[in-house]
Formats: sequence, structure tokens, C-alpha cells
Amino acid sequence: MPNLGNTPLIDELKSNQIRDFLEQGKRIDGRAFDEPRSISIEIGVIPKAEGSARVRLGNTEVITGIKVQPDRPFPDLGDKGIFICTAEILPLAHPTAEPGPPQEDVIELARVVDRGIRESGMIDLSKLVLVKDKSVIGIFADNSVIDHDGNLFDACAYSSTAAILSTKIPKWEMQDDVPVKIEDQESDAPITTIPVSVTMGRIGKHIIVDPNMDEWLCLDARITITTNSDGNICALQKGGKDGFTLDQLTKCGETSTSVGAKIREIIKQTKETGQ
Amino acid sequence: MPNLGNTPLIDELKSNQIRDFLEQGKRIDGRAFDEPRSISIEIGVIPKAEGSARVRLGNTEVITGIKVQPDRPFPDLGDKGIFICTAEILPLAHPTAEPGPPQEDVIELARVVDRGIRESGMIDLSKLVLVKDKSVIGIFADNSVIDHDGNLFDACAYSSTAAILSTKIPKWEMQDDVPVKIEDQESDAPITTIPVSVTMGRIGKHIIVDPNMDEWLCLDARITITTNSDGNICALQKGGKDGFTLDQLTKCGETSTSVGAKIREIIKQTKETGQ
Amino acid sequence: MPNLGNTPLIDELKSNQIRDFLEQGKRIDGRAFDEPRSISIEIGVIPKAEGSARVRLGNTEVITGIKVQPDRPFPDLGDKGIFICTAEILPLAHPTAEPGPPQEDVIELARVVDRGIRESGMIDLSKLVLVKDKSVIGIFADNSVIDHDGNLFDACAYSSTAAILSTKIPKWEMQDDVPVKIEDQESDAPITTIPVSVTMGRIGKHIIVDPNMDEWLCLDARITITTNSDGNICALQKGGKDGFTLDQLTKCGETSTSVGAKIREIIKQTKETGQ
Amino acid sequence: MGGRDTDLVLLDENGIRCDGRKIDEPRRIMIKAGVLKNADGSAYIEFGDNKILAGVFGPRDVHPKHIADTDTGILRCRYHMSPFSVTERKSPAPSRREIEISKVLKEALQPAVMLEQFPRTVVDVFLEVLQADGGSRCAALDAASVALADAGIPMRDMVSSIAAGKVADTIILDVNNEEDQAGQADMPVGYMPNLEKITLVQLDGILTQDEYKKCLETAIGGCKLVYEIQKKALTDKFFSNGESA
Amino acid sequence: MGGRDTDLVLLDENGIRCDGRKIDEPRRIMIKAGVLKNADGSAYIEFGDNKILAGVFGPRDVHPKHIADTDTGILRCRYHMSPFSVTERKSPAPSRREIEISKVLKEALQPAVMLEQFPRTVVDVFLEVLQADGGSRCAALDAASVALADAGIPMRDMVSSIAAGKVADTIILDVNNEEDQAGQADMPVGYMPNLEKITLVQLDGILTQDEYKKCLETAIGGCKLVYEIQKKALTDKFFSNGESA
Amino acid sequence: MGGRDTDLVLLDENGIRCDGRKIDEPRRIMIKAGVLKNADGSAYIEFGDNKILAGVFGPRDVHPKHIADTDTGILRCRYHMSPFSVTERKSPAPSRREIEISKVLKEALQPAVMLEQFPRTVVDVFLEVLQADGGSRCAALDAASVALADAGIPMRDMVSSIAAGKVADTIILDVNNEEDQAGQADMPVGYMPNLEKITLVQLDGILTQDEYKKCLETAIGGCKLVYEIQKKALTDKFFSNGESA
Repeated sequence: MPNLGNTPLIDELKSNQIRDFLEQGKRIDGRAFDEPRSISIEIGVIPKAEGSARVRLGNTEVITGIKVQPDRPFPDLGDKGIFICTAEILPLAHPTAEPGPPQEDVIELARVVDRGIRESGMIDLSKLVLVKDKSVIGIFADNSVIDHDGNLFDACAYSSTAAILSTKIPKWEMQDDVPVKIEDQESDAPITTIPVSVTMGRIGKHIIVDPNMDEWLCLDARITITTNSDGNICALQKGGKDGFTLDQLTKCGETSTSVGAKIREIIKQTKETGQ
Repeated sequence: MPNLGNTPLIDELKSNQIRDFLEQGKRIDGRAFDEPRSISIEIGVIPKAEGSARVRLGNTEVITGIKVQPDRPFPDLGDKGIFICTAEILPLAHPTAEPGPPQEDVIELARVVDRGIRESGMIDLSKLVLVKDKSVIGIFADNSVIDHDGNLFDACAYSSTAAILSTKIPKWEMQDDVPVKIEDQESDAPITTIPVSVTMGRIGKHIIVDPNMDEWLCLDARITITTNSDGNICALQKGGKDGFTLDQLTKCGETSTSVGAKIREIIKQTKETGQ
Repeated sequence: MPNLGNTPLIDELKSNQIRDFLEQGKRIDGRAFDEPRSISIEIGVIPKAEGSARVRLGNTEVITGIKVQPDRPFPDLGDKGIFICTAEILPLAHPTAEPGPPQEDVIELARVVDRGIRESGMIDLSKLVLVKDKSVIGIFADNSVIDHDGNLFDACAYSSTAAILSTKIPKWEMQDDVPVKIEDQESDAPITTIPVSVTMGRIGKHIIVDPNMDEWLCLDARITITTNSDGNICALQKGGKDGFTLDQLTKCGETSTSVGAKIREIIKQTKETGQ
Repeated sequence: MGGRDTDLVLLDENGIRCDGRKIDEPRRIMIKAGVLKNADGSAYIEFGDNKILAGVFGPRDVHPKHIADTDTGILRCRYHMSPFSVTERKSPAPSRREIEISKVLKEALQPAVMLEQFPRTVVDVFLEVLQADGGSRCAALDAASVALADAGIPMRDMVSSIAAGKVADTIILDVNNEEDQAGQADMPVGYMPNLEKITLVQLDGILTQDEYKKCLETAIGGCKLVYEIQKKALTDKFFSNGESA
Repeated sequence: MGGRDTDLVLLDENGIRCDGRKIDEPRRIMIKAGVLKNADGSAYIEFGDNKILAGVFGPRDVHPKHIADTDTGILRCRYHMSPFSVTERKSPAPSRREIEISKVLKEALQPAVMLEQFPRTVVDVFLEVLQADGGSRCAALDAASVALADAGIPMRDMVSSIAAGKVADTIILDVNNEEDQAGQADMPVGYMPNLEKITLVQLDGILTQDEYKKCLETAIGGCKLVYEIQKKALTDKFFSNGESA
Repeated sequence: MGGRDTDLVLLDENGIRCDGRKIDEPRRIMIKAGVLKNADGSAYIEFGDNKILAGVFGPRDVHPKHIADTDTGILRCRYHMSPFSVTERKSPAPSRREIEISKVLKEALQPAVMLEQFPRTVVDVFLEVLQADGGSRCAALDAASVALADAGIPMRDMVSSIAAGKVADTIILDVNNEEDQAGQADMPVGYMPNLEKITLVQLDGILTQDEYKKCLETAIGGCKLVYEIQKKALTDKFFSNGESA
């Protein structure tokens, strides 16, 4: 068996059980193949941040905080604000998680979540310019995984999205070439659409939505497809040690739209519940 | 036994000997419980630096160099100069010291020395402003431990303090928004008080001042208390694997003032002796 | 035997063979003692870079790309442009090369190549100033070793030199204190001389020019001497675990001029051949 | 102390502090044990505006092995602030301040944990500051102590922690952020209430010998209040089915 | 997609793209196998303006040893861009983008390599982008696959790769740099032509379900073209004496 | 050479240099052996305005073990500049320059140390530049050599070091900081006086073949002067009770 340090392993018995169940059309936790785990979303959990959310996807749990602050624009993108998304699996989230700089799996996680939001055009970055080429508003979405039970892609994506929806953008005015914050003049973030990712895994010939940790460790391949409010696909990432057939991918595309639509309703209905 | 790489270890025999002596009211090197080792201080040892000192505390030896240079102020502290204190245990200081980025013990060392000086208000940082919010004078006190025989806290603190007292602040004038150094117009650093730290260790029920390396390795707990010229306490740091009673800490507070007063006189009397 | 991770080793048999041959006045690949391996130079291999070259020195192969971009000058050198040379042994260049930050041997390699070019005055850096003290042109020569068969010093030096000779400097004009590139107005780099390094190794009492990998691993000591177009010495670096006599070094100096002159002709005759 | 100039009235003529508290009154403290699924023990604390998670793993095998101790277990502690926990977004890389606090907290917990029962193993305490306010190291220590107990790790005592300090020449309990910035002294204290031992004490700011003693006593009194809240958190967990916060 | 404003006509009235290609026409692709002396296998690809070297070592011993797998060989992949490969000089330290692409490429190659035949060993694939253009990860994957075959490592299939995308509301093959910057979607695909499995797929940009399917089909068609070029590169090497590029 | 424009007269009509020395006159050199308590061997050198400490540990066990050599001992060398050693405060992290000099000094000392007598061990040489002036690598090498001897490590010879250079078209001994900045060439040389071997030589600046030879000879002459000072430092230590500097 490989000894990969901070990757969890699964025993063969559990793995065989998962496969046997799938052959019988069942999942070990009783879900339908295209059924995500229960989703609970709270916003405003970090009141001092400009936006925040906590998402539970089954036993996977993520907290996202949004910081909004003036920044210099990227070169050649002087007419756009900045959006940056990061992720960290906190070492308290799983016995195999370790503190330290992010490994390739966490970098991929952050970039996939980032890309889903960015490519959907969720945030109208052209509305976040203070002075073209000089000063823009940056939105930083930092995801902290606090309990890891598989499929961090969707948990972080839902949490980031809910947190962005809850975000208040402060007002800055330029004074002496320096952005100065005007108190009590905040506005909603400029939102154009609500992206929803759906991660599907393949075990043998079966495709399952939102694999939990035990299933995750048995996956032959996985794909994360993000759709926007129109039901169109806006980002996509294949992973895992094997591939997909064209038919499987086509089917996954359709599932991402149908399952994504239901989850989008859950995200939309999130209200600030306090703690 | 733990194998902590760059932490020195002590053999049980020596450890028992130290404890037996303490029971008899004695220390292995013959000192009284509240008696620091002999202190020798030289200043001006690095003539090209703006200030410098070498301190020998028993067989522990530290060299501090002070660099003074213009810098940008910290955000929200635009009306204050900058003071930063660092520490390094040079690898030639002890067989267990290793080159590389500072470990947690060295970071704690630097921060405790920094805090003692900073919280005492020794340097009037408001006198080190060139242009408010734009340009201030920074004072950097870098401590290099060259021989490590225990209690680096006090050795570095005395050396930093003596070096600061010896520091000449060059004069800068703003020209085209850039600070330009005016030759031969230096002044003393704006000093308000002389902080003195006293580090005490607990072995069993005994509290000893300025533990040497052998004692240091037997400590149950330690505390560093810094007092200012008024004899008041201005900074404090407990360390070590066990705690103190309230009575012990109260007693340590008093000792820090009485022992500190004597050491302050030694620091005050330091004259530039050359090499 | 040492187990130095990414340093190649040589077996004793091969080592003895090399030494036996040298005793007979021969090298294992049939070259004369003062004969470098065949040199082939192509320029323009990275058309999008401002300059580029590929050099094959026997089976050692290096690609150099030159980037030219505006930068801030170094403090106190406000009337000079910037020249920086780096080197990397790509992990595909040799089974012992490893990815990651450069080790001491690669840092030495880059600095020796940099020094040869810099100290010769090859590039007239005073011609690369946009606004004194504020904005200058930087020339970055990055060497990528793609096949490592010994003597990277000379291979990288020839490749950097050829790449610099092929470099076109774009034109920038200051607009609002910012350098703006003027399209289609590029000029040749301001070249004053062509430096050529010659690396010689000592095995026993024998000095050989341009050691290949097998010879390299047997070296007692090595020296890299760079000469300019006048045949004068402008940089020099001794390496290796043993030393040289004064006579040996004097002889090496002469060899560097004579061999360097021939190689300079090869570099001069390089034409853009395309791929 | 920051010693910033400010117009803030830290203590009014009625002995009421800037946030409405009396001088010996702590902020709101809420602790919940067992909030995480994967950690061996966990706790969540809200202490004023601090929101901190503690997770404990162990005793477990040590990696890298050469740091294991054949005579005793070892304790590791990581105090970390989320990027969004403070006003100005914080880099996720650990700062020197976080490294120092991690060490101070480890040494504050060590006397309470019976590590000698688990040679060759490690107990890991991970503290994540989700939202920071004055006194975050005290709050983290309180949560860590509950999480260790929640993990079932044998302990000699709890460690309870709160700061005392000085504002407007008066010794106060539980320094908040404004009092830390504009006040005269801040002294975080960690205390084992049954063994009556102080395992954490630091100080920024100037105190006379009398004030120093008063501060210690005030903090110890506060630690005893915190201890009751810690015990309740563990009891609540024990008698509930462990619903998370 | 960058979504930059531009005056560039990405597709003219005759269905001709900004670089003169038809919608289903790939850029010039040239692959040469066996270009390096020291690597166990190697390839050099020019794909549009991409210039990429691939070098393979292995199967060989794993360092550090504890990452070895007693059941199977492991595959490592490093995608790296030379500092001079892009317009603005790039720091040689690996960026987050390069780390992600390295992982995606590793997982795209893994299904094709019979790693189970070499337990406890590693196969290292090193990819160096000397000059970057649109589609560099596809080009790198094509070269990697040839280099693995050149190293004689047992493979189930080649992996062939090319992107499809959308510009001016039209699905096109092989997105170039301008189309990537100003277009509507870019979908790199890696495909095993004989096993008919997609082992790499990513997407930036917006597609309807129909366009998504069309994109996949277009890319698969392109991969089959690339496959012929890959085979030819290996045949040319086999029947030549392996002169380098 | 920096080649900075300057009004400095580097050599006047009487052959006197900017600091009053004659062309073949070294700066003041003071070496003291055995200045550190914990190091196995140590030395302190003042060479012009250079102030450098050398400390030696070993032969001792190697960590990490896998770099040990079963055939011979290994030598490690660290040349490091204190943050306050130069005009502009230096970051404590080792620069590329310091890493290169560390390697060059290691290779300059290696021929002199009988490492083959201590297989599987390491000798560590730590050099700390407390105050930097021209020629700090030479001064560091001189101190390192004395510290190695002070540690009782078997040596074939001392290594003595000083630079030669060229200013105002004249070959001079021992280049100072101003001469390094404004002069024409700087050639640090390390030399084993009894074995007559040059173990360190570098050059910045332009020399004809004749000047090159003259420079080497001048430096070797200087090394012999340094050697006497090194021997005296060791004798002084041996016949004193090792009072520190």
C-alpha cells in the first residue's frame, strides 16, 4: 500500500462493500446515485468579515470568510477588480491533514473553486474599479475546511458562493491617490449569476454524485462541473487515476445541470440565521 | 530520551547533583539563588554600525549591532518610528545550534527581548518621524549569540539595551520625497528609561536567578520579568513545561526589581572601551 | 562512498581508465589535452524572447532565453542598466538532477557565468538608462541545461553570450513616469566585447580543457578563466577539492587566451539558422 | 501596549468600561465541546468577539519518528489565525506572533496533560482563530483545554485562562480589543484551578509591584469563572448527543 | 476566459479564424522523439508557437523511500515554464498554476501507463515549456506520452491531446492564444484513442449542453489527428539513428 | 569590479594608496585563536575593518545520516554576514553570494584537512562576518584555518589568504573596500605555504597575462605574511591560558 503521509486510505473490505452495493444499485449511505448529501448553509458566521458562510455537506464542513480591500489591479487588467479564492484543509479537519504550505491537492481544490466562480462571471469585476489601472477593489474568499468527509470541491464552492452572496462592499474614495474608506456606505456585491458545482465520481461503470469520504477513496475518476443560473456549463475539471467515456461525460454534463438547479435553490434561500 | 535535534540534553547525574545542591541551599557554581553571573559589557564593538555592544553573562556571549535607516511606517502608526529586534543563535555558539530559519525558541527569544524594550518605552519612537505617515526612522537591533551557556533572554536584552544606549541617529532631510542623509549631524537615540530583564527559573520549589546552561536544562518553569528605571514591571513571559504558584510569581516580581536595579547600574556605567 | 543525492558518481574502473589514458598522453574520447569538445550554436531558438541561443558542447546542451524589460535600478547604481544571469539544471537533463530551489553548485554556476559577462563589460549598461535613478532596462539571461555531460560553466557561458549577441532591445519612452514600449523600434544590445570562458580541470599533474562528465567526476581541481576580445583575463574561479601550483595556474591563463580565441571565432560566426 | 492616542473613555465616572462592563466582569463566554466529527476531541469557544475552534488528535504515532520520546508523550500545539479573522486580511503562512503563541500555549497546557502515560506518542492540539478579538490566546487556551478533555486524554486539571489588565489606572478583568489598544497593561493568565498553578502569564504594559499582584489575583479570580463554563461545556456534551454548534 | 475587450475578428464571414485556420484545423504540430541524451525517453514538440521538451526517467527507485508503493509503481509529473517562455519574465519557482497542471497531467497519463508492472518504483515525467502559446498543457501531454513510449515503458495506449473551444458562437478545434484571451470557451481534452477514454478535460468559459457535447466530439476528432503525428514521431525515431531536434 | 566613477585618488605620485599604505603593504591583521567556549576550535580575526569569527565543530556524527561518506570525512562550511555587518542592513537569510562564498571557502580548506582519517564524520566550519570590509572572504579563510588547527584537527598545512589587485594600472597587495569599488581588478587568493598550492583563486576585473601572473605572485607573497600571523595566533593561544578577544 502506498504511504502517502497525509492521504487517507481505505481498507479493502469497505471498498468491496461499496462496489457490491453499487452493483445492486445502492450506495452505502442509502442515497440515490444522483443524490447529494444533505446541505445546510449559514451566512454571517464571521460578522467582522465582509461576508461569510458555513456549509455542511453531510459530514464535510467548511467555513468561508470574505475580505474586501483596495488593491492594485493585475497588469493588463486595469479595468477589473480582483477576485482570489484560496482553500486550506485545517489540520483539525482530519487525522491525515497536516499543517504547512498547501500540497497539490489543496492547490487544485482552490483553483477549481476559484475557476467555477470566476468563469461563471458571478461577480461583475468591472464594477470594482476605483481608478482605472491604479486602484481596484479586491475580493478574497478564503475557505477553511474544518471537517473532511470527502468532496471538498462542492462544499468549498457552495460556501464560497453563499459567502459572496452575503458580502457587503464598503465604499472607498480616493484622497491624495490613496483609497479612504467611507464608513456606513456599503453595498451588495455586484452579482450576475449563481454558479453551482456538482462533483461526480466514477467507480467501475457507476457514476455517483457527491461522493463521501469512503466512496471518494474508491473512485476511479471524478469530474466537477459548474453550471450558471442559465443551466449552462461554465467550468469543468476531471481528476483521478482513470478516465471517462464520451457517453459518461455527456451524461455527467446533464446531471450537473439538473442537480445543480436544486442546489441553487437551496443557496438562494439561505438567510442570515445568526449562530 | 527525546531526540530533539538542536536542543541540548543533560545527563541525569548532573541533574541530580544540581537538585541536591539546591536542597542544601547551594548552586553548582557557588552563586546565591538571586545572584546573576558576572556581567561584562563593551560598546562600540562594531564601529561601522550605528550602535553595538558585546555582553558576556558568565559564559554566555552576545553581540548586538544596531542599524538605523529610513523606512515606511507601519499602517495606522504613521506618527511613530520603527523598532525591530531579532535574535540568532549562531551555529558556532553551541554544538546543537543549527543554521537555518529560526525555530520557535529563537522566535520567542527575539520577541521577548523586543517586548521588554518596546513596552518599557525605552525609545521615544514619536521622535523618529521624518514625514508623518510617509517616512520614519527605523532602528533594527540584531542579536547574534556567539556562545550559548544558558539564559539567552537576559544576555540578549542587556546587549540590545547597551547597544541602543550607544546608538547615534544620523540626520535625514527629505529631498524630492526621498530621505537624504546629512553627513556628520548625528544625535543620541531618544531614550526615556533603561529596561532590565531578570530571568528566573524554578527547579522544584527553588527559584534561581540567571540559570546557566546546566541549570537551564533542569528547569521546571522559567519567567522573564522586565522592569524600567522606576522599578515598575513592563513585560513578562512565563515559559517551561510546568507552572508557578501565585506566591512564587509575586516573589519573582520583587526579585526582578531588586536584581534589575543592580544590573541597571552596570549598564549605565558602560563606557566605550574600544576593543 | 558518499551518497550525495543529486551528484553523479563514477565507478573506479572508469576512473582508473581515465587516469591511465592521461599518463599515456591521451583522453578517453580521443581529444588533445587543450581541445574542447565540438561546439554547435544556434540563435533565435525562442523567437518570442528578445534573444536566445542553444549551445551543444559535446553532449552537454543548454538553452538560454533573454528577457528585456524595464526595472528600477539598484541603489547607488542609478546610472546603469541591470544584467542578471541565472542557471537551472532541468530535471530532464540528468537522472541525478532534481527539481527544487538551486543548490550551491547551481548557484556557483550562475554566478560564474554572470561574472564572466559582467566583468568583461560585454554589455555597456550605461546605455540602458531610461531615467537616471528611476527607471532602467534590465537584461535577464536565464540558462536552462537540458542535457548534462559535464562542464556546464562553458556551455552556459557560450549560450548566454550568443543569446546576448542576438538580443534586440525594444524602445521604451516614459509616459506619466511609466515606461511605455514603442512597437517596432528595437535596436541591438550595446556590445563592447565578447567574453569567452575556458574551463580546465586537473587530474593528477595533467590539465585538460573542457572535461566531459566522466572526466569531471575524476577532477582534483578545476579553474574557469574568462578572457575578453583583447585576450585579457577578466574573471576567474577555482573549484574542486584540491589546489593548483603557481606554474599550473600561469599555464592555464595562457591556455584560456589561446583556446578562447578559437571559440570566440565560432561564437562570432553564429548566424540565425532558425530551427 | 499600543499606546495609541484616542478619545475613547475607557472607564467612566461610574466605573463602567467602554463596552458597558464592570471592572471585574468578563465578556460573554460560550464554550461547546465535541463540535467536530473527525477530531478525537474538539471545542468551539466564543469569548467576546473571539470565535475559535480547537481540535485534538492523539495520543498517536509521531511523525517524523526521530522526534518521539521513549520516556514520555509529547505535546504539539498550533495556534493559527484564519485569513478572514482580522480587519486586514492575513496571509495564511504562520507569523512570528502565531509561532510564539503556539509555543506559549503548548507550555501552558503541558503541566495539565499526563503525557508520561503515553511514551513515544504525540498529542496534537490545533487552534483556529476564525474571528479575532482581544484575548484570543486566552480563549484559545480555554478551548484547547476542553478539547483535550473531550478527547478523553488523562489530565491533572483543566487550564482556565483570561486576562487582567490596567486601564485608566484601574485593574480590570478581561481586556477587550479597545482596552488592549488604548489601555495601560494587558496580562493574559492561564491557571490550573485545582492545582493552583499559573501555567501561562505574559505582560505588555507597565505595572507597579502592587498592581502586578492585583492583576494576578484578578486574573485568577476570572479563571475560576471560566473554569465553571468549561466544566459545563463538558457536562452538556456528556449528557447530550453531541450536536455541533 | 479572460473576456478581454478586443477589436480582433476571431472568425470572419468565410469561417476563417484570426490566424488563417479553418474551424476544425489544428495549428502546425511537429513532434520529435528521442531528443535528449541522458533521459530514458524524451520528446520535443512544437505545437503552434509552443515549444516543449519532455524527459522521462524510470521506472527507478523512489526517493524518499516512504512514498514508494509495494503494490504498484507511481507516476510523478512536473510541468514547468522557463523564465523566458512568456512575455513577462516568469519567476523560476513553480506557480500554483504550474502545480495544478502538473497534477492534471499526471492524472491524464496515469491510465495509459502500466504502473502495476513496476511496484516500489517511480516513473518521472518532466515537462519544460521553452516557449508558451495557447494550449501548452495539451502540447505538453502529447510530448509526455511520446517520451514515455520512447522510454520503453509499457503502455495501454497513447494519450493524445488538443483543445476545442468556442469563438464567435462557433465550436472550433485547437484554441490559440488570441482565441483563449478573447474567445468564449477553451476546453483542453486528453484522450486514449484506442481505449476511447477521456483522461483530461477542463473548461474555462460558458457552453450550453449541446455545445459541451460538440466541444468534446471536436476535441476527440483532433486527438485522433494528433495521435497519427505521435505515432509518426516514434516510427521516425525507430527507423532513424535518433538525431536530435 | 564595480567600476564606479569616483574622484578618489587610488595611488598618488609617491606610490601611496588611498589609506596610506604602500603597494605591497597589507592592512592591519590581528588573529586570536580559541576565543569561543563551546566550539571545538575558534578564531577571531580583524583584517582591516573586517571583524570575523570562526568556529569549528568536529569531527562529529553527520546529520542527516545519508550524506555521510564511508570512505572519508566531509567538510561543511557556512560563511554568513550579520545583519549589522554592512552599511545597509542585510537580511539574515543567506544570499546567493554567501552561498557561493561558502562553497569556495569549503573547497579552499578541503585540501588542507586530513578528512580521510575520519570516515563517516563531518567537520563543520562556521564563519560569521560581524563587520565587513574589502577582502572578507580572505579574512574568513584565514580565521577558518586557525580555528581548524585550534580544534586539533589534523592538517597537511595551513591555508593563508589575501587578495592582490590592480589600481591605477599597478598591481597591489590586499585590496580594501574603496579599491575594490573603484579599482581595476580584485583577485582573492588562498595558499598552502608549505605545500605551495593555491586552493582559492577568483578574479573580478581585467588583467593582461603578465598582470595576472604578477597578481598571483604578489598574493602568494602576502599569504606568506599572513601565515606568520596565523602561526603566532596559535602559539599565543598555546602559551597563554586562552583569554578571549
